[in-house]
This record gives sequence, C-alpha cells and structure tokens, in this order.
Amino acid sequence: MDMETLLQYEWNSMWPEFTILLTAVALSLIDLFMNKKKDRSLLIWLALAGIAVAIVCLVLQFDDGVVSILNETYRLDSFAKAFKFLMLIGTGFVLLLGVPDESTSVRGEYIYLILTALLGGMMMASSADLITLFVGLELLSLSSYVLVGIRKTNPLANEAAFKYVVNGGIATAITLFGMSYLYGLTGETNIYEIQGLMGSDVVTDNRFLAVFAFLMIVVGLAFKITAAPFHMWAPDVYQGAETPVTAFLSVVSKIAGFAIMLRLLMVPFVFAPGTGEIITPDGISYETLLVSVRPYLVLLAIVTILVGNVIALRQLNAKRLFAYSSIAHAGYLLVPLAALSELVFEAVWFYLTAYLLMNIGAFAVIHVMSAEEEVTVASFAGLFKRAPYLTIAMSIYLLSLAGIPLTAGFIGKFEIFMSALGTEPKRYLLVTAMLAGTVLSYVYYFGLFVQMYFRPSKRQTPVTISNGVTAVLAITAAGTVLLGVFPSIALTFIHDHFQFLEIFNP
Amino acid sequence: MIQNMLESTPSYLQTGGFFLVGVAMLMVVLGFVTYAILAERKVLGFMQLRHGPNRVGGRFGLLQTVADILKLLLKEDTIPRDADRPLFIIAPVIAFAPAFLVIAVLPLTERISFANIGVGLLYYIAISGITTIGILAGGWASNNKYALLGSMRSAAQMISYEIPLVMSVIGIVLLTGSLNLNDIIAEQQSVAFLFKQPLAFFIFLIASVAELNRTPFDLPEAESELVAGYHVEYSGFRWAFFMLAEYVYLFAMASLTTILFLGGWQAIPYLTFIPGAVWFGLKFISVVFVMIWIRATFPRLRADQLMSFGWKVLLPLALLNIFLTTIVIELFRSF
Amino acid sequence: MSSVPLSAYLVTALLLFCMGLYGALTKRNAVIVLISIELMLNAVNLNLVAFAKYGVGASIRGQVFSLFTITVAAAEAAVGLAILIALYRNRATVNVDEMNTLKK
Amino acid sequence: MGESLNVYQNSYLFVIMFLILALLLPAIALTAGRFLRPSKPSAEKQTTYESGIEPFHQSWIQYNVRYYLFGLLFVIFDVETVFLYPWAVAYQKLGFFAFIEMMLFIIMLFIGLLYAWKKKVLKWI
Amino acid sequence: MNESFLLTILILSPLLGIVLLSVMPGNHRFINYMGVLGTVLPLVLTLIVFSLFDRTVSGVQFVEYRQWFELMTSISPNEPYTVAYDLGVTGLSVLFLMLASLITFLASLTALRLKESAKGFYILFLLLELGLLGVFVSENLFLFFLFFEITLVSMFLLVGKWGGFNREKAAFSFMIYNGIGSILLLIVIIVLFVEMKTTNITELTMLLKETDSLEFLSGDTRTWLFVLLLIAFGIKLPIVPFHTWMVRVHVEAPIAVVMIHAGVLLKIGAYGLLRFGVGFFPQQLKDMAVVLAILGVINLLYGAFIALVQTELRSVLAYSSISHMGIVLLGVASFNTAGLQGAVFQTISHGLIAALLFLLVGVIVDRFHTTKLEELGGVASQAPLFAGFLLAAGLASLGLPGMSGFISEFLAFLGLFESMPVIGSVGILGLILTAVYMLRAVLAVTFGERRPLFDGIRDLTAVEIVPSAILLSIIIWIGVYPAVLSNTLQLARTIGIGG
Repeated sequence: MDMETLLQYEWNSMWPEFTILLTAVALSLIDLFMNKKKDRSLLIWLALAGIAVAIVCLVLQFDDGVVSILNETYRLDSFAKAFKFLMLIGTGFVLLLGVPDESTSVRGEYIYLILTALLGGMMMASSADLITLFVGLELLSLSSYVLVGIRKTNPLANEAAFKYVVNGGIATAITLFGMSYLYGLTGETNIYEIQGLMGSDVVTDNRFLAVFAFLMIVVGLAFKITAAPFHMWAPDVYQGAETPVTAFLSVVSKIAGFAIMLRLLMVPFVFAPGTGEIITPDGISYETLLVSVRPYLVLLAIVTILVGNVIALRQLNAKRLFAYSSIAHAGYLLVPLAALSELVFEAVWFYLTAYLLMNIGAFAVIHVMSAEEEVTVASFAGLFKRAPYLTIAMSIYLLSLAGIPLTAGFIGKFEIFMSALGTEPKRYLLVTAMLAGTVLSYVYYFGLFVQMYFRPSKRQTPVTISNGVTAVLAITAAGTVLLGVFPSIALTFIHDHFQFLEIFNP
Repeated sequence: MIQNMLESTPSYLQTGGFFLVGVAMLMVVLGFVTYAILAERKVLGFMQLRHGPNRVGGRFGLLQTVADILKLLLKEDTIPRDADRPLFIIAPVIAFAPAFLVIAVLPLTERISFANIGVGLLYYIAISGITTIGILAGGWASNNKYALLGSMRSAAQMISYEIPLVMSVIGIVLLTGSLNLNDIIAEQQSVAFLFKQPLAFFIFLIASVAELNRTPFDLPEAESELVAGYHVEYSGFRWAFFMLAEYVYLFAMASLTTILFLGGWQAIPYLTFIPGAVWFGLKFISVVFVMIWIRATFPRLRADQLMSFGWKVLLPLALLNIFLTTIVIELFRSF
Repeated sequence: MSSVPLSAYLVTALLLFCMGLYGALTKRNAVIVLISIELMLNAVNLNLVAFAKYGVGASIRGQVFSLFTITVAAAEAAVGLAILIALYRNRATVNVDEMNTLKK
Repeated sequence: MGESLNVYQNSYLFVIMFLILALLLPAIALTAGRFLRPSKPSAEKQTTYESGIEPFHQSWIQYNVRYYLFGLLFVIFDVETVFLYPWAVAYQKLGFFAFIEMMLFIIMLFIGLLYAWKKKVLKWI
Repeated sequence: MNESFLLTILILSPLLGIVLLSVMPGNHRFINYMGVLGTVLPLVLTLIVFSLFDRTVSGVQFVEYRQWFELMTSISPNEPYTVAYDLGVTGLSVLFLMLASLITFLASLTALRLKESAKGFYILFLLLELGLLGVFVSENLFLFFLFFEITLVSMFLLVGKWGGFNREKAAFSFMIYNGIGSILLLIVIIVLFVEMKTTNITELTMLLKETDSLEFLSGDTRTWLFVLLLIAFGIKLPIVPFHTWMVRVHVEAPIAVVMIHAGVLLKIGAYGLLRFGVGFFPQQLKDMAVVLAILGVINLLYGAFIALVQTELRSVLAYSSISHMGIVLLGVASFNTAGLQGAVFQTISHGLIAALLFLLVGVIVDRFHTTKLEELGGVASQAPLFAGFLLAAGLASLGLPGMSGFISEFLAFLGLFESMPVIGSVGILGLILTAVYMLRAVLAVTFGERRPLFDGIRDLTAVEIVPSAILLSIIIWIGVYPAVLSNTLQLARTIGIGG
C-alpha cells in the first residue's frame, strides 16, 4: 500500500473515531502530568467536548453513502452511523453522571477508559471484518473490566470485576471459536466476502458446521447483551461497579452488543444454507440458515424475557433489580431478531434509543441516592416527599420501562410487537412471552412507585443532586416524554437518514 | 554435510544422523562450558593481578573444571523435606533444556548449521524465555525464603531485560526483512550490523549480560548479599545443571551476538581466504571475552537501579532505535 | 512424513476448548479459571492456524487473526490477573466459591 | 519445493533431536550420579536452610506485589512484539502506510510505558 | 371549523385544573375547591358536545384527524404504517362521555372532605378524568389504548395513596389485572393494525364487515382476536373469574374514586365490548353468544349470591356491581336491538346508581366510621334524608319500575328471551336475588334497631344533597323517559348491526 492508495481513502469517514481516540490519548497524558491533588473534573469536560465533536462529525456524515476503507475492514454505513450515534450520546450521559461535586472526586482513568470502551463500541459498529470486530469487542470488554474494578480497595468492586473478566473471557472465547469455524468454512474474514461464499459447495456440504458456528457466536454474544441463560454475571457486576459504570455497561455496552449481534448474525449468514431440506420439483434445496436457527433465537429471547422479569421480582437491591430489568429488556430487543422481522433494524434502534434514555435516567437516580447508602428498593420510600422532581423523573423512567403510553418505551415496545406480529407467520409465542414479561415487570416497576409515593420515608433530609446529574435527569426525562409524544422525531429521523438495508450490500 | 542431510528426504537413518550431530554439538558445548569457566577464572585472575586456578592439570589448571565436575558428581544430593519434590527435581531440567535447545537454530558456519527455520530468531527468543520458568519453579519448589526471593528477583530481572533485548533486534529484522538467522548473516556481507545498528548493539549487549545473570547484573545469585539465590537448596548435580544452563546460555548468547551484529562467519573484506569457522570463532571469543571483561570491571548494581535501567533507559532506547531505523529506511526509500 | 489431516487439528482444538470450558466453569482456584480461559483461546488459535494452512481457500488471514487473538488473550490475562491481585489484597482468597458477597 | 519442504521438516526434526538430548543429558547424568554419590539423608540435612536458624513458617508466603506488576508489564510489552516482528519482517514490502501505523503503535506503547512510569509501577520497592 | 377542535379542547380541559393546582402551594385553603372547579370545565364542554351532537344523522361526529407518526420499514419504505390522532364521537360514546364527566364532577364534590395531600389527589383525579374522556372520544384504537393506560396509572396512584387499610394490595391487583387486560388489548390492536394498516375504529368496522370473505384475517384469527378482546374487556367489566381486583378496589379505594370506578371505569369494559367486540367481530360474537350468555348468567348469579352473604356494605355493593354487569353481558349476548340497547342502558344506569350508592356510602364512612352492616342500623329516624336517598338508590338498583334500572333490565331480558329463552329464565332468578340482597343491605342500614351511638349525627349537608339529588333525578328521568338515551344512542347506526 503506497502513499497514493493511502490518500485515496476517505479518511474523514473515521473522524468520529479519531476524535475519540485523540481525546482519550490526550486525556491520559494530561492526567499523567497533572498535579495529583488537582481536581479531575476538567478532564470530564474535555472528554465531553471530544464526544460533542465526534457527534458533530458523525452527524455531518449522515447523508453520505456507504464508505468502505482499509481493505473493506472499516465500513461506515447507515447501520454503523445509527448505532454510533446512540453510543456517543449514551457515553456523554454517562460522563455527565460522573461529574463530581464538592464531596466526591473522579479518577482520571475512569474518564479515558470510558472513552476507549466507547471507541471499542464504535469499532464494533462499523467494522466489516471478523478481526476488527473482535478487536473492537475486546477493546470495549477490557476497558469495561477495568472500569468495573476501578475502585481498587473495594472488595465488592474487585469481585464484580473478576466475575466480569471470567464471564467475559469465556464469552469471548466462545464467540471466537464460532468465528474460527466461520473463517474455516470460507477462508475469509471479511463478513461480506463470507456472505458471498456462504452459498458455496463447501458450506452446503458442512451446513451443520455453519449452524454450529452461528450458535457459538450467538452464545458468546448473548453474554455481552446479557441474554439468559448467559446473564449470570450481570447482576453481580452491575451491583459491584460504580453507578455511572453500571449505566455505561447496561446501556452503551449493550448497544454495542446489539450492533455486533445484528451485523455478525445477519450479514454473513443471510444467504447461508440451513439444515432443513425443502423438496422442490428441481430437487432438494435447503432453507436458509436464519430460518433453521430461529427456534434457538426464539428460545433465547423467551428465556431472557422470563428470567429477567421473574428474578427481578425478588430483588431488594436497586442495582440488581435494574440489572434484571435490563436483562428483560435485552429479551425484548431480541424479539425482532428472533422474529426475523422486516422491522428488525428500526425496532431495535428505536427501542435502544428509548432504552438509553430511560435506563440512563434510572441509573442517574440511583446514582444520586447511592451517595447516602447502598441503594435498596426500600431506599426509595417516601422519595416524593424528599425530592419531588427526582421522583417525577424516576416515575417517567419507570413508566417508560414498563411501556406505558406517552413515553418512549411504549413506542419502542409497540414497534417490537409490530415486528413480531407483522411478519408471516406471526410469532405468537414471542408475543406471549413478551406479554407475560411486561405484566410481570409491572409488579416491580410499580412496586417502586409504591415505595416512592405511598410509603413513609426513613430520612427527612432533601436529596442533593449535582449539576451534571441534573442535566442528565432533565434531558433524559424530557427525551423520554418527547419521543413518547412525538415519536415521529425519531422515526422520520431514521427514515430520512438511515437506509438500514445498506448493511447487506457489500 | 549437514546441509545435504537437511535437504534429503526424512528417513530413520538420517534421523539417527541428526541425533549424532546433536550429540557432537552437545559435546562441543560441554567442552566449551568446561573451559569457559576456566577461562573466566583465569581472565579474572589476570585482571585482578593474580593467577587463578593453577594446581590441577598443570600450570594452567587445565583440569580444574573437570575436577570440579567430578566432585559435583560424587556429592550427596539432598532434597529438603519441605520441598515440593516433583517440581524440585524437574526444575533444573526445565532450566537447562531450553538452553541447549536454542543452539539448534544457530548457524555456526556456512557448513555447520543445524535447523534452518524461517523464524530462527523468534525461536531463540521464545525458547530462551522458558528458562525463567525453570528458575521460578526451582525457587518455589525449595520452599525456602532465600530461594523464593532469589527466584522472584531473577525472574523479574530476566523478564525486564528480555523486552529491550527483543525490541533491539527489531532494527535488524527491519533491515533484513527476515527472521532467519542465515538470512541475517547473509545481509551482513558487506557491513556488519554492529555499524548499522550501534544503538541496538549497545542495548543488546547490556540486556544479554542481564539475561545471563552476570555481573553487574548478578543480583539473583549475589553470594555476598543473598546467600546464593534461587538455587540455595540445590546441591550436587542438580545444582550443576543450573550452572550448566547459565554457561550454555553464555555460549548461545555469544553466538547469537556474533550472528546478529558481527556478521557470523562472514569474513572481514579482503580476508576471505580465512575459513568461516575461524572467523566465527574469533568473533565469538571476543564477545565472550568482553563479557568476562565486563564482569571484572563493573561493580554490581543495586536492585532498584537495575530495574530502572532496564525499563526507563533501555526500553525507551530500544523503541527509539526502531523509530530511527524505520525513518532511515523511509529516507533511503524516498531518495 | 505424511501431513496430518485437518480434522485432527479440529478435534484437538475442540477437545482443548471443551477442557478449557469445563475448567473455567468448575474450577475453584481463580488462577486456574483464568488459565482455562487461555486454554479456550488457544483452542481458537489452533483452529485458526489449522484452517489457514489446510482450510478452504487457505489464506494468511487466519494466522493474522490468531496473532490478534494471542495479543488480546494476553491483555485479557493481564487485566484478569491485575484484578485478581487487587481482590487478593482485599480478601486474601483466590477461591471462586468464596466470591459470594455480591448477592441480594 | 521438495527440497525446501525437506529442509522445513528436517529442521524441526533437528529441533526434536536437540530436545531429546537436552532431556537425556540430565536424565543420564543424574542416574549416573545416583550410583556414584553417597546417600545418607538425615533430618538435619533435609531442613531448609535459613542461615543457621530453625526455619519458621512456610516460605510460600504472599510475596511483594511488585513482582506481579512487572510480570503484567512484561506480558503486555512482550506480546506487543507479536505485532512488531511480522511488521518488521514485512516492512520493506509494505510501504508508507505501515510506517505510519507502526509509529502510532510505538507511540502508544511508549505512552503505556510512560503511564507505568508515572504511576510508579517501575519503582523497585 | 371551530367545532373540529372541540373534542381536543374537551379532553385537554382537565389539564387546566391540573396546571392551576400544581402551581398552587400545597397547603392552600382553596385547593379542594380548585379541584372541583377543575371538573366543571369538562362537564360544561361535555354538555356542549352533548347538545351539539346531531341526533338525526348517522356516523361519527366532531371528527378530528391529524397524522401522528408513521412507522416505516426499510424493506418497503413506501407503505408506512400510519398512526393518527383521531377523535370523534358516536351516539354511544356521547352517552358515556356524559356519564363520565357528570360522575367525575359529582365525585369531586365528595372529595371536598379530604384533608391531607388534597393537591396530589385532585391532580391525579383530573388526570383520571382526562383519561376517561379520552377513552370515550378516541376514534382510534391507538389513542383509545393510550387513554386507557392513563386511567390505569392514575387509578393505581389514587387507590394506592388515598385508599383504605389494604390500599397497596388493592392498587397492585388493580394494576396487574388491568395491565394484563391492556396488553391483550394492545395485541389485538397491533394485529389489526398490521393487517389493515389502520387503527381508525370506524374504518376498521367497515373493513372487517366488507371482508367477510376473510381477505385480511382468517376466521380463526378473528375468533382468537375476539376472545382476547373478551378477556381484555372482561377483566375490566369484570367477568367472574377476573373480578377479585374489582372487589378490592371497591372496598379499599377512597369514595370519590370508587364512584368513578364503579360509575365509569367498569363501563369502559362494556363500551369496549359493544364498540369493538360487537363492531369488529359480529360473526364471532354470534358464534360465541351462548358462551357469553352463560358467562353473563354466572356473573349475575354469582355476584348476587355472594352479595347476599356479605356483612359489609361496600362488599355488597361491589358484588352487586358484578351481578349487574352480568346483565350487560346478557344483553350483548342476545345480540339483537333490544338486548344491545338493554346492555347500553344497563351500563349507563348502573353507572349512575352505583355512583349514587357510593356517594351515600361515603356519607356513612364519614359519619358512622364503619360500613359493617351489623354495626349500622336505624338511621332512618336520625338522618331521614340520608335514609330516604339510600332507600331510593337501593330500589333503583334492584330495578324498581319507574327508575332507570328497570328499563335496562327489562330491555336486556327482552332481548335475551328472544334469542335464548332458557338462559333468560335462569337469569331472572338473579333479578329476584338482587331484590333480596339489596333490600337486606339497605334496610339493615336504614331501619332496624336504633343505635344510640348515632344520635345527633348530621343528616346530609347541602354539598351531599345536590349530587345525590342530581343523580337520583337523572335515574328517575331515564326511568320515565328512556328516549333520552335511545335517541342519542341510535343503536343501529352506531354499532351497525341490524335488528
């Protein structure tokens, strides 16, 4: 590769990544050479500025077509843009949550590890090669492991981090194992090349191996998106990590997980032959792989929804409760995928947007309250008396999480139901599971309502909220309602700027 | 001869031939070790204005080391009660085996070379790293505080200096474009890498001295400070194998230095009539001599100085060397 | 010397992988758990390299992939060990069974 | 082709021979030693040596965390050479892009070193 | 043009009260009055709608249509799913609308007694009203669902915060049962939406009728959808196995809320069944009429029998509601003009009567601090006015001729006997039981042994007399002149079935 080829590349399509990378590097250097005792909140603002620049760069690219550079390993299509957009915004919120006030401080590592994790997520969203996908995945994972354990002297954090490393490591290995077969079947690591080669005789002769690879990848990624039964780590990790980190894991990391899941499961396998045989007049042909494996995906989604919701019923610790709640939401998000619906990208993207707003908001509330004590469900008692606005914001998030109309969560859920019922044959099983899950979720979401509004409080002091958190609360609450009342903002936005089907075109 | 064997189709007979070659090489190495120890003591003596060994085997103490070895062979071999027995027994083997194994890829002369593999240099670096495990295992298995401390220090030192060592040769790899040691020698046809890569040579030499646990980097076994280091519980021939490993490494490292920086068997221009083996021998001996010389001259470093030097001086320098080398290559390419 | 068939590599890799998985899920010593994970990753490497040599459309990509796997595995091991050390300093245990303070 | 394949296979055969020898030598030497050397074990002899005093505690104690830190650093830097070596080998064929890429890589490595340096990881006890 | 915003203004009118209340300081003296005033505006607007409603033409009136949002798939971007903001009223909904705003207004009066956290109460109360109004003016299933959920959340908070001793449990069972109902409803809505690409109720009614060829939905699917609808609204109504939540709410919720709950909220079930069940799936309804009728009879008898043995007035009334809702089911099951008209009449009439009864129960709670039948008694001499109203309400409830209850029960059974005489005759038994338990309960309060404990209690105050009198007079008015309902209803046109 010489200079000319190099200059031909549209490097500007990588500007968002470059910005984040440069910010992370610069911040780490500044942190290193900064006076130890000095307050680190300046770094957070710098990081936020970096994210803002990245968002601007990304937005400016919205209407560009597909750009594919670096030997087709990096690819900027609508899908990537849409998910990167969400991740950037989510990380911005997380950073705002971490803005310290008078009584707290922030570690420099926290800031730039979040940025590197974000970078990993962004790579995952826009890479078109197994290797880069994997590197992105690991960049995100490794940064997250450290982030979880960043409170070195806290045994809970250590334990959470270790569990995360072990579970994450196993997941990585499983995914990789699947990927290795994918490579073995085609001799390629570029997913679009693989897509093209999937119809070859070798693959057709080894259909079971293709299905096996697919399922391995699914299992590995299921860890990442906390789909049951691979969710075991999530409650422990969410509980042990600092709340902003938890918010990051449950939102940005999950968005990235879904990005990689959609791309890695849909693109290479879309034309792959499956195990079932269809007898046609011309002879025997095979159903597509996605059809063959659908029962497993359906099962995964159903189990996730049920496990998340049922176990959430018994949780007393607020973070664990929301961990299970986010497991359940992962289940909902799997529904369009398992249904193989036409709406899959739109539904997942919109739901992730809603999920981002409401979940970050909910964790912001927990973050505010964790300044006093370990937050349990009972800590919410009488919150309305102590902090009415906080309570109202929390109510909005809870309503949205429960899927009550006029909130973004409802529209998202509506779209997911649409996706499951709008395909032929209709996926009644998925719908039933989701229905049961939603009703179960009422119990614990409204249980929090009971605490906040009906129960008397143990404390009388008002709750102090830092400015950063106030901003997050205000934006997310407003966003949740706004997207609930005027969903067309987001829906037309998708329609105007994103052609998700680009993802399939090499 | 060996070259023909390498090119012939594998067969049992030829495998047996390899074995014999290996045995021969083993003998050479053992002979080297025997006389290297003697030479070291003699040279040290000479530099310190004393005689060194001069009783056994004539005036020059030629049989001194042989006698030492025999003594070791006849010594009682004790294994501490509290030791981890299997590990204790196997540790010297783990330490020694890689030392001999790396010699397999070193081309000594044009004709005397053994395995000719594409990634010879990488092979050397990878295999030599295993010795650290042997040392750690020995220290751990002894269940002795001195031994453990010694082995930990030794391991820390070896791994710390391994990185500059590994990084310094990247300059050579850049210039050669191959990891094959034969290719590297061929590349030095006109100019030895000593002149093209002086910085790398400097780093490599220091790092290799440290790797060999020799003065001034001999903290792990500093008798005067640490009782004896990781092998304090070892006696008899088991101890001998740790020592053997060290001197075999001296052989290997000196050969490698010769190959990488001094052009191996390549003759100095206009002196091509002298056979390669002689050239190699000369270069090799001078490297060994320099190492002994260093030992005689420099005082021992303090532990913290030792680590700081490795990480804060050598490693940045090694990185700098890579940087400079690429820039120079780029410059040559553009003009 | 006849070359070893691809399937032998694959079976070996599969066995390694299963052993690693088994170890990672059942062993109590945290260090062994980490080692088991490395084993799984090495099984992947074996697969990749075998495919790169003998697979369909054999290409260098598999080897490149395995390089990345190795590096990332090392980074992962480093992070895992670092966290384990922190844990050990706080709790003085590497027994996975005792890591149960996070509940409820 | 045949010849280079032979060289390839023979080279590893050589390596295996060397390995066998490297294991044989200790085995033979130690076995020979067993017949030659005396063996009169006693409890005194078999105690661990601690400069003459009775050994106390197990020595398998928790040792200083520094060693681990150096171990971790080593792992990271050593593995990074995995990228440096192939790059260095192929550098002449790769061109300018590889130069930029590796410079970035080395700078990143250097920042990592700097980080460890500033965080006092490189400080020995 | 003015008119076209009328309904929007109507459903948003409670917001004025909400806004005013939320800016007022929480301890203000006039909070309660402000709350009551908040319900006046919707009532006035409803009266305007009611009077402007053209009874001579068919179809939906005061239509408002605005596109709300579109769902587009990337595979077929040109065929979006459009969700619209779509309001309008039919004869049926006008009646329910009237019922809703009237009872809300009257109920708000009873809440004047409320002392603590009245502000929050009234805000949620007005929100509940907003939901109710919205439910009845939505011309669109999506909006219907949206408002339905608003009533759900606000009711949950109202019951849970201001209810009786077991309020949290009551609130929870309310939430869970109705949550299930609402989600089932959502499923039906979505299936219809994806198949028909519209959620407009009238359009759907037309489409589903035209496509008897089963072009869109197969017969099986329709049956399933109908069953889902039946469960969804059956929970709300409630139909017997799903009734426990309703009893709890009746017993635990604050009186003002129970008035709305018994008077209006349960009627959403009936409204839904009539509007969607009958409207969308007439054929399926016909097929399952017997099942419905049996369910109705079970409701009727079960409610009556249980009411007979209750020792607590609120429980008696709760089971009485179940029993009366059975009659609605019977009316729907008969599936002829008389029956359906009876069902509608029964819904309205029971709404009014239940509101009146609970208003009086509120008085009992306020004065006697107990609703146990054995602790009450002989109040006729101490509070004659109250006793008179209670007796009148009881009589209305058991279907005394000349009151609304009679008309509705008569019509419902007329219809039922026409189509299913056997079930009808079993059902008649329920009517007799109604008389028995109602008289037993009412008489136990008004007559019997005079309790010295209650000497000197206040009789009804003006604030209590006015709503009672209004309700009673409407009950009698309908009883005497039922055309006031049937004129507006125009059943054949609204629901669109012959008869």
